[in-house]
Amino acid sequence: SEQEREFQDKIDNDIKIEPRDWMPDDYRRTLIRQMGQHAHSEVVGQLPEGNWITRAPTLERKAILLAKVQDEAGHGLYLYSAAETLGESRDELVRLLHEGRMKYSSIFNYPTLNWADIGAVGWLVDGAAIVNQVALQRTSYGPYSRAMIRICKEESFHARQGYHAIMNMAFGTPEQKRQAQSAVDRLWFPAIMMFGPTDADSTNSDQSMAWKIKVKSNDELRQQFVDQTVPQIEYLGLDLPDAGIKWNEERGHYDFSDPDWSEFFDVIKGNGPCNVDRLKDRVAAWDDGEWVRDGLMAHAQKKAAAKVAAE
Amino acid sequence: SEQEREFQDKIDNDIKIEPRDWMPDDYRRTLIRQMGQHAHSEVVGQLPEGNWITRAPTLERKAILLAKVQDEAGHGLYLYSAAETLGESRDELVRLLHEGRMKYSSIFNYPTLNWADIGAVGWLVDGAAIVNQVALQRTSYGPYSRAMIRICKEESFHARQGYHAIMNMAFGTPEQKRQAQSAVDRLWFPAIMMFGPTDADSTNSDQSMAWKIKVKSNDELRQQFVDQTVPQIEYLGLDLPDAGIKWNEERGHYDFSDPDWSEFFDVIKGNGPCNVDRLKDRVAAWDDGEWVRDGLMAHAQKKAAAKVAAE
Amino acid sequence: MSVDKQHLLQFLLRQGDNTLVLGHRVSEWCGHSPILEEDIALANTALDLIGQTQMWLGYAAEVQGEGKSADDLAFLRDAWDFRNVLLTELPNGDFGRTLLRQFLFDAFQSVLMGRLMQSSDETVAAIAAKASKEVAYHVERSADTVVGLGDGTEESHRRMQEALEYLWPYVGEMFASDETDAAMAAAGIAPDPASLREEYDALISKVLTDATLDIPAATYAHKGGRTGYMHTEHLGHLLTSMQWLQRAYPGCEW
Amino acid sequence: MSVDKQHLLQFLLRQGDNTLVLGHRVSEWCGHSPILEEDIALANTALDLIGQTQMWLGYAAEVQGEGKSADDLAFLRDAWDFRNVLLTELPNGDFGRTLLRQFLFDAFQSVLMGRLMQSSDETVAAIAAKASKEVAYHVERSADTVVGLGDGTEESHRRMQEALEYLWPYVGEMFASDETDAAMAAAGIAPDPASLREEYDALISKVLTDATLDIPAATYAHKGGRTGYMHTEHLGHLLTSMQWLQRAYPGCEW
Repeated sequence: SEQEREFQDKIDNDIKIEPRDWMPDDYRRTLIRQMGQHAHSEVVGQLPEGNWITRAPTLERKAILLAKVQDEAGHGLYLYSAAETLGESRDELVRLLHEGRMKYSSIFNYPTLNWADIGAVGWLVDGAAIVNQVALQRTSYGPYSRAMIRICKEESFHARQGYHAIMNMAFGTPEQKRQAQSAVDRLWFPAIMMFGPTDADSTNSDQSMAWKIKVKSNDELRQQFVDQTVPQIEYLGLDLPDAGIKWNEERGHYDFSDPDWSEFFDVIKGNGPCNVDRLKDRVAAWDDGEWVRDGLMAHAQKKAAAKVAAE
Repeated sequence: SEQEREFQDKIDNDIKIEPRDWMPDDYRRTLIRQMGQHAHSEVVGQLPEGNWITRAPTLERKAILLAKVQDEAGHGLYLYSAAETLGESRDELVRLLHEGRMKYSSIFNYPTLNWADIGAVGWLVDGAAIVNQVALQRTSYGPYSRAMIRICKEESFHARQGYHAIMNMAFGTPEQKRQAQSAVDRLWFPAIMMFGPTDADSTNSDQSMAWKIKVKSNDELRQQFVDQTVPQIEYLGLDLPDAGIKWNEERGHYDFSDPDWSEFFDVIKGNGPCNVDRLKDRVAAWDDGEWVRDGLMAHAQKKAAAKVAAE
Repeated sequence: MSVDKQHLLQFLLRQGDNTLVLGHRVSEWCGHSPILEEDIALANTALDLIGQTQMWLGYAAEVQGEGKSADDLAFLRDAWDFRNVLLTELPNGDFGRTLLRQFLFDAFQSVLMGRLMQSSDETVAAIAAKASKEVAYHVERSADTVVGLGDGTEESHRRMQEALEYLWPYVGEMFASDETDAAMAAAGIAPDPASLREEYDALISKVLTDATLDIPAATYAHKGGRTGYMHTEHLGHLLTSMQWLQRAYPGCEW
Repeated sequence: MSVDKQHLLQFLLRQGDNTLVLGHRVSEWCGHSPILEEDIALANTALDLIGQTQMWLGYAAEVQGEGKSADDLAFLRDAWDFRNVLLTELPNGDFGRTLLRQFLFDAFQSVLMGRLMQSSDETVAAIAAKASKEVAYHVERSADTVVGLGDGTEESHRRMQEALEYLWPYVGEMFASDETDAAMAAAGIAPDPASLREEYDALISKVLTDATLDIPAATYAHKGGRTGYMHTEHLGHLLTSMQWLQRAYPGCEW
């Protein structure tokens, strides 16, 4: 149709789509799903880090971690707001999450088991997220693109802090170094799975690329992450977590092994190490907080009514 | 009346009163209250010790503490059973406890704050209990007297184990000794309050003594406890917790300071450091367990019905 | 160390331990709040409290003069050496109780920090000046929430009243005075806490009235935190988490 | 240390850590059971498990040959060095979940101990002989309670079915086999866990059927505990309590 052609022209010319612009239903649906999942990831992502806030080893580290988790909740807010510009309410998205009908990033279904994991989450997980988000700064939907720009700034700060934290572990006592190695070993493959299945197995990618909802392919982003991360692991003096990692002179990239994709699909299906606990925590937070939301709402209505009566 | 005279004759001749014997209503009521409070004390007494089970410092200490707490729950059972011989159900007694209409020993409203407290609870608290219970072995009501005989045996075992535990602390590192001293300082006055108000302030004591529900006065028991305990404190090399403790050659007893009785009455009124938390814990255990009791009961009824049907 | 220094150290530990322990409690909420905005607000509150802790305990360590750091004081003392008021170590309970505890503490801090800004000790005055800005924001926020929940639904009102009954016996300890307080007052370093009660009562009465909550009649006050004589059983459990890494791996850089 | 000894050590740690961690979890119930008889029974169960731990870890320390004690192994290893199956470290949940977890573990132990009594290693055989008497009592008791609650009221049935859904994915790990298990089997010290599954399934099927509970169809099995590769987040928190005193006051006599 004419509308569709105009829409695609804008996209092709890098003109942002704004909330009031016409857009195909599928574009809207795909964006809502993607932004919603991204928002959910920020929210659920508080949990693995929150797991160590009460055990942070110094006041400084505790403050840094609190600030980071606070930022993540804030990112969740930006993204829910961006999704709301497409007519989908935060409450509805949260309901879908709690009913298991929307996902969040598979990485948060892995546990944080030692203090080095907190560094690794900042460095590897936020690092992987940034690779994806930097690309998404150029996404076609205006509010999403602008949210990404804000978020990326804070995320790179987190990634640097995370790297600094794991540096202290890797350069610390043998016990600390062992924890850093364990963190990298456990989180490497889950981190490179964050970019999603291989391009060959990735459904709907072509349309998303054409609409610039996706800007680079999963495999491109994964390669970029591997290339930037391997030298960092080496700098830390840690063993590489994958025997298949090797510089490929010809490609100008690192080769690396495929993760165990059956594990990835298991996690997506809800069978990851922490899926059940993470969702239970979020649902409990929501259900236990119902009286709070109701109470504050009732008070606001009373105040509004009193104001009207006074006028 | 004739019955009352016969009843008092038996008591005066040290013949035990048994469940089916006639007894004055007040005798029954007083006994139910006393045994009920005693049973409740065993049950609530699990909590301050349970507070350290998960932090017991060695496997052996953990095992000893578990065995002790298990014994205490067992004592609770004996005592509720003894009270049931007077026609008062355990459920009713528990209800009265949970509604705040029956008490338990004031000592359990004090917190256990370091590992030495666990030793001190065994040594001082069980020690004080034993002084009382040894006297009660001669109480006039048969089932109560027999329960006391069983309980005393186990309690003296606990008191010895407690003393051994605090010995290790008192003879240990300076940090350990400091904890032992703190335990004695904090628990001394609460322990000597366990015998109740001074004889001058003790209501209903005369009748209880005549009925041999009580066998010795509060002050007699307290003096006996102080006399046996002061040398133990000295053996541990700890400072005496009361500057007023002094051997009185003339009396052949230790003098000691009065505890702060206003604190005692505050604790009895529900204002002790742990009253609210202790009762909350017990009520929550009961309420949270309702479905369990109901479920097991329903199953037992089904089984019984099936058996009848099969016959 | 002169007697004055010992008193000053006690005073500083009381300040730093209050914010440390309450900051820890608040941080336990991370990711579990009733609504995302509250996750942000609670993390922010905890962050401010930990920041204040760094200042108070940093100065405490300096006054102590044994070469220790704020971290040493936070992570290597056991329960009986903590000097926080019992109120700050109580378990979070539900969200309402957490916010009410926060308000009862924020209100105290808002009165105290105002006075400490005039302290004869320049470092104390400087810390108070920085903290007072944060405290002003905290007390406004916690007061609003207490009013909103107290004067909300029947259920939220009931829960807040129950929270107040539970917390009220822990309020009095903030105004207890001992020789340390007398020494601080004499030196112009800090006011006698008892002298703050009137202003405090005026502040909380207004808010609790707006919240339609009844201040309990009982005057019994639990104490033992700010002297260290008798904390609650809760503090020891809190420390097992808080101090875990420093205890398990002593002497590391983190 | 020869390779065999390393495997034997791993095997013994798996046994001892299972009973240690589960014993700890059960001990958390102290004073909080639905009924006094259960307080007694749970304390008794925990006591037996801790007693078994002393034997398993005592022998492990001996095999390790580094002069350590069972207490050193229990209180001075961090989470990643624990070798218990994940099932044992899961939070208690409600009483029903605690008893169902107990039953699922007791059933495994009852099968395993029967085999270990025939172990070519005399110490292992002796420990198993002692433990098997306790385990026989435990499994009878936990099975009865699971049946009673599963086939009780509508609510108790629902809760037990939910508990089974939650716990089921943790059952499979008990039957995982690796090179340590192969070495133990080859040496006649212990059976390959996989070989116990049939007997286990028969035992639990009967009980769960009597309990009117449906065994979940899902075959996914969480793992990572018995290798130490990936415990749950719960274990680290458990250790902060369990190891507190030994970490805070190293080298003391208790």
